[in-house]
Amino acid sequence: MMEFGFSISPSSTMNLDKVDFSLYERLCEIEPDAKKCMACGSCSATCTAGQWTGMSVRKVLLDIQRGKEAEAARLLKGCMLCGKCTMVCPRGINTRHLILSLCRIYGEDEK
Amino acid sequence: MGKLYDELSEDYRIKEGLKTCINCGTCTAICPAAEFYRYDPRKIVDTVQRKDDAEIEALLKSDTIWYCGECMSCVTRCPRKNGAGLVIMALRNLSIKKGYFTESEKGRQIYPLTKALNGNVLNLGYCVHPLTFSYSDHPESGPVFEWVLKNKEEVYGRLGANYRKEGPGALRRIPQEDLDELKAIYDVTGGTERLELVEKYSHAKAEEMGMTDEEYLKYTFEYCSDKHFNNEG
Amino acid sequence: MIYQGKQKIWSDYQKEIPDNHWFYVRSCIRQSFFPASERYFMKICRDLLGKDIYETEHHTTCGGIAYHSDTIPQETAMTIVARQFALMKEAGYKNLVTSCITSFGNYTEILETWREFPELEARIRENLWKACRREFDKPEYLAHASDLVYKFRHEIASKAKYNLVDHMTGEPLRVVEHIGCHYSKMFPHKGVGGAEYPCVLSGMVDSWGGQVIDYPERRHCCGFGFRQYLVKANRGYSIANTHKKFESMEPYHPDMIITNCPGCPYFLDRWQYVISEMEGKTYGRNGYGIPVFTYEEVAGLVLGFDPWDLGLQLHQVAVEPLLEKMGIPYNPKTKYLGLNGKEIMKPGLPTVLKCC
Amino acid sequence: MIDRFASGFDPFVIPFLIGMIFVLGYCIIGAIRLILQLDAEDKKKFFLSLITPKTIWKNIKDLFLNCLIHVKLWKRNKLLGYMHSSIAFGWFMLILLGHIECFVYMPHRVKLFYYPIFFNYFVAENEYTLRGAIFFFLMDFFLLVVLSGIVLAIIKRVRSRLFGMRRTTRPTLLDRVGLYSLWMIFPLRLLAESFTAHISGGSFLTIPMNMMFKAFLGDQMNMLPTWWAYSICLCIFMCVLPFTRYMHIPAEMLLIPFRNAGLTIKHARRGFAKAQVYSCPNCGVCIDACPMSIKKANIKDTTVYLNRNIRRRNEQRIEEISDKCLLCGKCTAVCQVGVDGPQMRIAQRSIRNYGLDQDYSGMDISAIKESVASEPSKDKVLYFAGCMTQLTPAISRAMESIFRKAGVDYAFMDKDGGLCCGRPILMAGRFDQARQLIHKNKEVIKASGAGTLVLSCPICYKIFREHYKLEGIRVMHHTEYMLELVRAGRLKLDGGAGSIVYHDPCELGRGCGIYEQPREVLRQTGELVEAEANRDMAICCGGSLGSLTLGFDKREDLTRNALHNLTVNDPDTIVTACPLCKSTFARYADKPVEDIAETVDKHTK
Amino acid sequence: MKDNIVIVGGGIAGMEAARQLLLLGYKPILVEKSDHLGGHVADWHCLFPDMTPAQQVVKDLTEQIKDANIFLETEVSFINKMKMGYNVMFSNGVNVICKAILLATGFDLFDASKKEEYGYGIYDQVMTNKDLEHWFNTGDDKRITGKDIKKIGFVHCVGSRDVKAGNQQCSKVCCITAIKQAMEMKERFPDAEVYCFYMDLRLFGKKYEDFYIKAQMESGVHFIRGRVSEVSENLQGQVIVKTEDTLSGKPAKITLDLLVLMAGIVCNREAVQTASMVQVPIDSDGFLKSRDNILNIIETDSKGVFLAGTATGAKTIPETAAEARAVALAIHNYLVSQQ
Repeated sequence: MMEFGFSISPSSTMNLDKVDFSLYERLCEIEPDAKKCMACGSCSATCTAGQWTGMSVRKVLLDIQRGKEAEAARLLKGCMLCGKCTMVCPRGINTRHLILSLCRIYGEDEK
Repeated sequence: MGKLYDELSEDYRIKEGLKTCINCGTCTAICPAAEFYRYDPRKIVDTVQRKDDAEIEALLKSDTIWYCGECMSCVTRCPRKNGAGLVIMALRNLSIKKGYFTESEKGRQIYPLTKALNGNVLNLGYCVHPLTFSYSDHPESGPVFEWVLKNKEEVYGRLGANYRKEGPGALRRIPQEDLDELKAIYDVTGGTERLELVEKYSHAKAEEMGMTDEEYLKYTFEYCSDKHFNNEG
Repeated sequence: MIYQGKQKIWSDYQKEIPDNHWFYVRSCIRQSFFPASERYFMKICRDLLGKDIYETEHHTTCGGIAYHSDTIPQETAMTIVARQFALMKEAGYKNLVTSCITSFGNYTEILETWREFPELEARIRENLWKACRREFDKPEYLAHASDLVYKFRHEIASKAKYNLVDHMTGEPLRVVEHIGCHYSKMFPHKGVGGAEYPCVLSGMVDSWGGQVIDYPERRHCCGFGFRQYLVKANRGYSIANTHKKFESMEPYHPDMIITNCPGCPYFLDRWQYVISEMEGKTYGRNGYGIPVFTYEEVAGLVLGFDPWDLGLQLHQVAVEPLLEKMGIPYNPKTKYLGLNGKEIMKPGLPTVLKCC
Repeated sequence: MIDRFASGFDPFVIPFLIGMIFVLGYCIIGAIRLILQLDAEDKKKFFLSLITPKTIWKNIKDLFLNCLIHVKLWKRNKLLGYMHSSIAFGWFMLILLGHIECFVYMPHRVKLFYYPIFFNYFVAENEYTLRGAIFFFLMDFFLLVVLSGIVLAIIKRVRSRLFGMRRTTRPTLLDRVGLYSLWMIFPLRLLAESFTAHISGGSFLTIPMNMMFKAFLGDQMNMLPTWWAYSICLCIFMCVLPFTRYMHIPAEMLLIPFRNAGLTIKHARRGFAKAQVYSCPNCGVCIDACPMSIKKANIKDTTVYLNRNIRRRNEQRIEEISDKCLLCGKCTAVCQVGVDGPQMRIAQRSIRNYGLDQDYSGMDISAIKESVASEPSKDKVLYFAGCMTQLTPAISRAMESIFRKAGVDYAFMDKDGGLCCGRPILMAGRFDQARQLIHKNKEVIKASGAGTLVLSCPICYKIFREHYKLEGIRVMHHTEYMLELVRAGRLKLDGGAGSIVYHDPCELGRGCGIYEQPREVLRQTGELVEAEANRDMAICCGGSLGSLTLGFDKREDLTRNALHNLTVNDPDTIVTACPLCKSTFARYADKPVEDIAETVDKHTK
Repeated sequence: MKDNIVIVGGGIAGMEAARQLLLLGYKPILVEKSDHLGGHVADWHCLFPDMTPAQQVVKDLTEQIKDANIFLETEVSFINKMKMGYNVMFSNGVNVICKAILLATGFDLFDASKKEEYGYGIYDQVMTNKDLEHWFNTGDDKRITGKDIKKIGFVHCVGSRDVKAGNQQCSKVCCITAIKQAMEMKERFPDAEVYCFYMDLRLFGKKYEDFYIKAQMESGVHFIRGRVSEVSENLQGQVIVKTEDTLSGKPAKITLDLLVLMAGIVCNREAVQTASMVQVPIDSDGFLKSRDNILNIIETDSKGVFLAGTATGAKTIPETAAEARAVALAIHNYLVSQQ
């Protein structure tokens, strides 16, 4: 085979046909309010941890909705669970418990 | 409103390509670069329209603005008649003018590009020419083109090109007086100045990186780190 | 797919193309990679159709590639173009036809920018005068060479010796068309058929007997991206785009690809070779690739010119299986001959992609 | 006084013996298990406490006051107190006196441990003998005391409100068996002793009864069956005891020494925690105390149900109950045996399996450190507003203003955003994560060189006080600090704030015992009125971070109830000392809600 | 002639105005170019937010205006200004002299095929909001009937907020219509995944936000923030939609069995002609120009010429009805002042 000095770049397009909704669906069973999110970003704006760890509830939820579990996990690890996001959520989503629930579901597959 | 933005807004491509962006994402949706690079034209246009100098400066020094392929697909779909591609061109222009391009890996590639393309334009009158197209730099041109390059006169001759000869036709030798005119145009319109600028900043960067100009040329032409791709997660 | 829907859109984008007296400007890339295409454009127009196509040895590159690789300022690019206009004026022509899509896009953009910002045009006039002591008139009509071939497609069809059909079965060939991005994406009304469903090539295919395939990534760029190909470090981007297109068209089993852009046929052809080397994958039948043609090459084939005179031996993807399918005779022995039938060495063969 | 039977035995004692041996065996084994479950450190503490005179005395005192006299219940409701202490103390005295009698009169029978219980059956005595009269009287007297308690208990079953209890738990089947056997024990004893009174003697209860029975029943055929019944009842009660709420009786005897030894809950289900679970008498006092109970749906989420479900190992319910709780601590404040509801729940939360753990090790906080860093100085104050205060900037502004007015040299630790104190994540039972945050914050505090750390959020304050171990640095809530400034004359208040009601934030009041400091400050700021329930009886605002699952819409009623409690005396302003209480109250209050810092800042001369 | 009032347009605005004028004792002349009253609403199935049957609304209104002079399949041929009013010539040959003209000319639904990249009229499985309502009403559409529909997409802002499509304005009703239709489709195809591609969700009206939450909570509609950029068709005849998931900042694509385009509200092109006969110009937003856009939206600079409904811009039905009532009063006041 020839050596060309480059290789085909990987695609980043999100193929929504192939999104694995299982984690999101599991989350919605525990936390049906997760479906209510309108991505306003209040949670991320107020997040104590965000400025230090990049945590953003909005992004976590979005990543879960898009089947990007690893990315969501990376963000979740930076949560300090202070609960400000819950206080500011205009849709009254219990984001703090949502985070805890997610942290638990992550382990479920391995069991 | 910042100075950089003011300078940017002088550019006709900004006048044409940046009205008001509503962040709808039609540009990114079909952008070839957004698919293969860590790149989002929507965000770039949004950054520019925020007119924050610090943000714009960061942009000018980043790899981000160098990912676009200038295919202009974004122009077709924008509901506000913006052209992200045009904005990018203006940003690149400013990045070069300010010497910020040497701050990023992709920006530094301006050096080999400038040398090769303008060398061709000024010496041959073409942007691309078989004389300066080497197979070793272009292994993807295939064994067939290796063969063409080895037999330029024969192959081009057989296909009716006027290869390196006087008079009209494909690959003809462009008369010196016309090349002189091109040089004069470069002189008058800032093209020459641009070449010198790129040369100057690149030379400085090469020194900073501890390379000779030749090493720097080869390095910028070939080196690709893996931080550019956008497929994580 | 509802064909009538497309026809309706095509009718909205009918571009006015005068049928004679053109000032021709060449393409840097095309003359390097497809030198015979430009020659056959002239030949068909002049000899077959009796049109007046003028070329001067004094014209140069438009600087489009240098401009889109961001190595020259906008004013430099504009002044170079202004010089071409001046040559046209001096030669007494008013219609400009470009061989290159990048040039076509460049010229169009410049004219549109001047229309919007007349002060810029004035400055360019001044620049040109200062640098070259020349004056220019803007062309009355600007066309891409494929526009002309599109316009004359029926005449060509009437003189055709072969059609884009499988001569054994009579089935139309399945043709993928690929339009250069700068043809109409920036200014949909400057292209025949607009930006979404351009018919400049599909019109040719239709009238020459082929069947156009509309596959999902039809509109996608070939991936040239100027700096993205020209710098070796970036070529992964370039090939990734072509790869994406081939993956999308593969299920349709196209027989051939027709293009109107300088770089696209080169990339669509060569990246097939590189993909075959990198991934061992080929997109045509029996280990061959899908042959990629310029519109002049297709016109030339239809009109019965010798494939090797058309320069098809410069493709990396072998065209022979297609020639056989169309029933076009060819002489394998003369494929790689030099000037005046001189025997020269033959090119090497790719490892994976089958060649003849 | 003589033995009626040479053998000193009758078969009817067998049921009692069975019950007694069972319950004693059960309790002793149980106690040993619980003690063994303690970790090494706690074990050491426990045994040390058993030989330390101070704790010995405290144990005795607590056992007497809590287990026998039920002083806490007296404080709560006299009738309830009397009911409990009459039964517990009366019974205890019956047993004690029985033993003394036995010891005095029948020393050779002392080792038969059924003997003192059925003393009256086994001895023959004449009531006119002076020697027995006093004991007989006392025995009858305490039996009467117990019986009066039983009567009250029966009334309480029907009308619990008389005893100050609105809601209580429903007894289980075994509870009922235990309860009815308990109720039956003493009437049967009375009956048995009455039937035997003409032989073994009696006093003002048993003698007349004996005579009455003679008149009605005529023969003495009933004597032995009643003693059998009495013994069987005792047996039933003792046999079911370990499986009923009455287990609290022996368990509390272990819990008190545990607590006095200074143990904390280390494991959700073992040792100290287990002792608490078994000590829960299922009285249901916590139901009325729980702020969530104003909604019927929450009643079964109170501490008593947590204990009950832990005993039943109903994991799903344990989780629901643990997660819902606001951790306001009021159940603990009212609990007779001192079950620590919040700690119990946090412990339950801590044993969950998480697939994903927070990790802050890669976090770079040098920016905060740099922003506060300075030379160590005793006088320097470091102010930490905390996450919740970021949402109520009026508080931090007021604090800064106060600092300036009092001329305090201060640094604002989280002016541009800080880290969380760790308390919320601790409340979620994630101890390691909390430790990481504590560690990071300590780095900043140390770098600041401050001598005093002032906090405006009680949630932060509690963890800073209990877990940070900041040697050499005073940790103060802003209420304390303001009082200090006022007392030192650095802050002069004008008293013009009108009438103020002060809400005791859970974490500050019950959590840290700060009740007086804010009141002292507020008395100088305006006219302080009290809420209906205040201090350690204060009602949580409903906004607590303690609850993990209580949704936003489920909290409104709680807040409204707390507000109602606060405004009974129609104050002009509601003042609290917690940013979370403030924003929670402000959502529904029709009166202005302020943090004490704002009030003080506004009314500084 | 005394109190003749001509109402041009028999949609909701025209009908409601006629109803009010009848109540005020006038006998308005209502001309409608199509063969039925009710305008676009007559083509609709159910109306948000209470899922009121559209036919019922039209029927009730029709019932109440039967005393008016109604000319169906009639257009205005020309209007001459006279000293005291207008001379209006209808295409049916009737000639009326009137004092007041009400232009209740309504809107045109944006021609979705103009948004070429969405392939309406080219790709088999692309339809508009109106087509879908038609299917709700008749059950007849080859794009849906008998098809296995597993994934449905709704594209917001088709021909709205789009300079290139010639309409910069927001059409106001598409967001809520998309959500309504998404929920209706989810009801009919419970196993289908439904996607809404939006730029902003403009849910300003009464109970609209409730609708939105319901769509999220009960119907599980996926909302993706990004304007659809390109649609193509695959070999199976499904449509492939490309958009940017702007919240993720990544290009996204999805294959759908049905794509519904929320065609927006644009000015009725024929109305422009009629308006020009009475010197009512076009405002910068492309709709008929009112005297002013705050308090005199229903009046024009031409004496005796009034406007109501979507002739002046996108409106909901209740807004249109309210305007129609207001315009009836304005006409009445005008006629009284003229006596």
